[in-house]
Amino acid sequence: MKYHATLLIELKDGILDPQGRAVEGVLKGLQYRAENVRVGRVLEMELQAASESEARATAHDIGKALANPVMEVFIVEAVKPLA
Amino acid sequence: MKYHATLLIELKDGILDPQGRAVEGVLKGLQYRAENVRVGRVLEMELQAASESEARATAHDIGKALANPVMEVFIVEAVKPLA
Amino acid sequence: MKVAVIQFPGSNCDQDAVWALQLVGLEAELVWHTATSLEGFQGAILPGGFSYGDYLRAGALAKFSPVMQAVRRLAERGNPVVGICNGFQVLTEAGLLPGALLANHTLHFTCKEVFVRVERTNLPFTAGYHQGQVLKIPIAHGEGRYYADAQTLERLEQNHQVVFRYTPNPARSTPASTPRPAARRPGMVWEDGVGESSFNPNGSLHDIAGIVNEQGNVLGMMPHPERAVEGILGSADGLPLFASLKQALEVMA
Amino acid sequence: MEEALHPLLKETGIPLGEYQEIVRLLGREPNRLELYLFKVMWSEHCSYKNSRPLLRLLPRDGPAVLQGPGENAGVVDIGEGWAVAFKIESHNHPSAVEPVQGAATGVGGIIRDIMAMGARPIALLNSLRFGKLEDSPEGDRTRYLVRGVVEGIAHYGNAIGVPTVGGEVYFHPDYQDNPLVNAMCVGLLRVDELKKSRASFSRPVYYVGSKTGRDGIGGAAFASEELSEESESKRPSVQVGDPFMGKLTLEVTLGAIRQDLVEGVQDMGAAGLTSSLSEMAHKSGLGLELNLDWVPRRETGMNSLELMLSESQERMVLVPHPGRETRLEALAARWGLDAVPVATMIAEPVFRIVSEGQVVANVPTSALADSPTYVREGQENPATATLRAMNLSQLPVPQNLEEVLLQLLASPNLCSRAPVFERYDHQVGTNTALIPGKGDAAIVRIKGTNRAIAVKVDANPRYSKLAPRLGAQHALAEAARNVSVVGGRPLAYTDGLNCGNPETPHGYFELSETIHGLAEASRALGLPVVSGNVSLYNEGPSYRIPPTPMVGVVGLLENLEHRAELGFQRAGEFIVLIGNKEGGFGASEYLWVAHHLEAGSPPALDLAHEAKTQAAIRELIERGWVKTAHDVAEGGLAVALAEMCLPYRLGATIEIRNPARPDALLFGEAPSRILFTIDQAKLQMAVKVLESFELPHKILGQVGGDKLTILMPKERLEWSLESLHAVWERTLREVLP
Ligand SMILES: Nc1ncnc2c1ncn2[C@@H]1O[C@H](COP(=O)(O)OP(=O)(O)O)[C@@H](O)[C@H]1O
Ligand SMILES: [Mg+2]
Repeated sequence: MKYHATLLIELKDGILDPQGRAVEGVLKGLQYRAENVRVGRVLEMELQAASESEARATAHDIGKALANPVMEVFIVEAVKPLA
Repeated sequence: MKYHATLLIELKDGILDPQGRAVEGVLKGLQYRAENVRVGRVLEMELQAASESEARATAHDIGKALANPVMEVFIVEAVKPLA
Repeated sequence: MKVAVIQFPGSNCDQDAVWALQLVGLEAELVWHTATSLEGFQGAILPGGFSYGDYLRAGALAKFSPVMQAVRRLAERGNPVVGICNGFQVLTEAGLLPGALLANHTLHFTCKEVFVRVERTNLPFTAGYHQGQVLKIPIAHGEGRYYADAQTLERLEQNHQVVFRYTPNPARSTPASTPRPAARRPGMVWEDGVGESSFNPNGSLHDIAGIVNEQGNVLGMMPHPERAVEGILGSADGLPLFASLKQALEVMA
Repeated sequence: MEEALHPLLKETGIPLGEYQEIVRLLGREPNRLELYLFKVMWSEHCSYKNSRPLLRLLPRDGPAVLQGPGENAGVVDIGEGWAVAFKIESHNHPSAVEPVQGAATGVGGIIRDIMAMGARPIALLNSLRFGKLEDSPEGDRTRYLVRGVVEGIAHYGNAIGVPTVGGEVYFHPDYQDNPLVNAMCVGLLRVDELKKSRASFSRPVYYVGSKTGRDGIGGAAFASEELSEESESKRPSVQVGDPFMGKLTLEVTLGAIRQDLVEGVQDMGAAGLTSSLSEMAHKSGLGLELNLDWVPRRETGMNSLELMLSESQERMVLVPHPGRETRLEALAARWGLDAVPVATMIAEPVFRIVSEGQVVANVPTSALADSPTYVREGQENPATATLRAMNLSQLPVPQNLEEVLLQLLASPNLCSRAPVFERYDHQVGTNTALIPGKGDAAIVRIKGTNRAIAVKVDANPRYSKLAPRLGAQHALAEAARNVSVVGGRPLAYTDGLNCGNPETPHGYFELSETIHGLAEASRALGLPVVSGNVSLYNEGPSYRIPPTPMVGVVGLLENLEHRAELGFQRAGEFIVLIGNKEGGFGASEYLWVAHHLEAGSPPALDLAHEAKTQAAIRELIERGWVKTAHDVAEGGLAVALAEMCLPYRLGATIEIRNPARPDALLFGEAPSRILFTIDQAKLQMAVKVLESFELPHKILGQVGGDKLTILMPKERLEWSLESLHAVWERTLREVLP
């Protein structure tokens, strides 16, 4: 089976996120009331796995491999079977 | 009310994603069966709004303002009231 | 005595490192990232560049290269290992050095001369300098903001693991520039003179430009000493680093 | 019949006359794919159909020239077995649509041209033109473009590891709707490793690098069209640059050449497979059969047309020597790249495309290569002539001349470029002996020798706007002068000709005048052109860019020790001016900044005198007497002096005793003027050299202190270096913080 997985990798709370600040500045300039903007990365991928739970475990391992624990956290946002 | 919004900004289909390709190559080297890896940006933010639907509309407008229409698409991934 | 210059796909300062090593009379050889052994090498340099395009995060993908196991073993044996710029990023990603290098607070790549102070000279890399010496060395990076949590930073300072710190241009201490506060707050940056940005070019905590591991044999630094080895390049202040390395290797041999 | 044709002609935009010519060449009607092959190959970008007859006017031979125009880049001998390959390339329209990727792929493209010659790229330059910077919606758009373009250039050049050592950037309202982004690359090669786009009979043709996707479909045709509403809808085809893949492709290509695995090399640039393969076959005097089934693809369901028109980046064509195919494949595999034979060289001189066992196109290679050419009637825009004729002698002299210098230094065209070049890695390779901001040209040394090259690209839009022919002469003269003042002997040049629509009389006039002017300057200065680029149709219903000939000159320093930079270095040295003290106001930056006028004629240029001036400064540098030299360009003498004070924050005191208008002395522009400094002990000898060249010259003052002081008959002007630096640094720093 093939699964579609979405992984988010974000900076830990408390770590200065200059990109988030820059985006926030832009949004404020456009009169949006947006606060605490944080910018991270999203990875979308297709995984070959026997079951949804296996796909989820693989996505978790990949997140662990790709995120840097010093300053980042990752979340397996979604794992869905592909039609 | 305050809402937490998550926005995904990703490359349009068919637009070359060099990051995704490099990540995919490394994942394959690590024996993960991952394909079609695409790397995008995720924005997390807090929005001031009267209702969830207003917050969602604002998130939508922000996605429109921040995504580069030449190359990117955006998705309002989630909008949730903040405790 | 041979030094390995590790070549990742996307490394682009590999030849420059070889050139600098050869200038001080060291034998240098490029080693492809798929190598599994560094047998026959007494030291290693992880050069600057954009390994794997710096995609995802600088150094994030290179840490998976097979050669990194061999680099780790070399380091564990006490042999000197230097990571310059992208090499520093790879060393932190691989856990051979503490902390991490984040996007510059300016959010863009910067290439220019900076000044760093030598904080420690009893190392195989810095024996040729004197304590407090200010070096003029170029930087060229987009992700050089050194970050570590508070305990790690404190440990680094206590163990004297900070080797190089960004410092103001000594020639520009005109009367007009304000004296700097003595107490430094982590992450703080100061304005340096008229119309110039701060002397800390990337927002590094504690103005950190380079650190060593506890054992003192693995050095990581963002500035490029190999770009400051000849007068025609604007500075030769990086040359003693390579000369020190040579001396240390001779003693080890 | 005519009816059935109509939709295809409309779809491709091919004029009926050209269609009839295609039918004549083929002896039959083309199919849709074939018609598209003609469309891209006969576009201005690939065929130079409007410019080719004019370009023949440019001198192209010289003692150092190893390869003139016609190959992927020109090649010039620099001695000791070394040569340099260089070329400039435009990416204007893609950069207007998507500045980051447009600029990035422009850099990637010119790098591949250089490596196709067998050269390792050692230096990049760029020449940029943008519109207004003032606070306004237009200014916002300009800032967006500047940031994007600079980011794109940095992104690609920094990552692939080629230093960006120089360039220029100008702001002028006429570029508001049509920014210009030209990139130049210089590569180094051994003379005996020079490669060409050639292949011999029956050789397999390898495709190396990135897979093919639907990137930039129709790009080459797109680049030759005026920007319109319609180009908005073409946006999805934007090409994305991948410098990482570029670096791998570079190492495989150069590795294959060093190991002598290949007989021919060609990059895949504009019009991708179509132009690279058909041109290689044509130049080889052979034909080629391409099997599309073998082309590596990134996306599913791509049809033949899409494959043939794709402009996916980071692709090369390599032709292995017999028996070395597997070594080539192994080399590519080591770097993780695709390397597959996609075509075979055949005897019949046709470009034949096969897909799924069917011949889908079969066209004589000569038909694709030999597009029709057009010679048109040009006519000057009368408004330009009126502006040029304006009498400027009655301009009021400004009250506060000190303030005028500050305004000039803050002008977007004269202020510090550091905010731009600091974002480029200008030192990777450890050969940059004169980095941006330190000299009028960059110097890149050749390791293992005492030699170095000096390189600079230049063009003045005001001069060219008001007098295209004279402006082009100035562009070549100034680029060469910049190379000479650092100690380089100009060898040859590359030119990026950016002009309006050649199908309009004004556009054609400007193109034609520009090329005539370049040709005249080439002959007078003894400089051949070895490569170049033409970007036409930089014009829309309501605008036309000024003709912009971006001239990139490469010069040689035989002894790197003898070079000069522009900053004052030693207090006490004497400051000498070669040339006249007084300059003119026509087309000057001063006229624009202080009087808000763009009019008059650019200063007259005596090319023989210019050549002598350059020879003289080179001689002074080569003798080791002069270490500081700077040409006096936009903004005149005062701006040039201020620029010399800033690099090392060392001031000067100058005396100008002359009855002319003070603003003409301070800010007037004139060519063939150079400032240099010299030690007292060498001063008399230097003066003798200048006398032997019969050049006007004057000792103006001395270096020293932390102020710039200019003493004039009626005024004493003084500026602190801090105040000069502050205004000079600010303008672009606000755009690129
Ligand atoms: N777009 C650019 N990219 C890189 N370097 C640039 C760019 N624009 C200007 N420079 C560098 O900045 C310095 C000053 O540029 P400029 O004012 O155009 O020089 P000049 O007055 O001699 O034409 C030079 O070293 C030049 O190479
Ligand atoms: Mg100039």
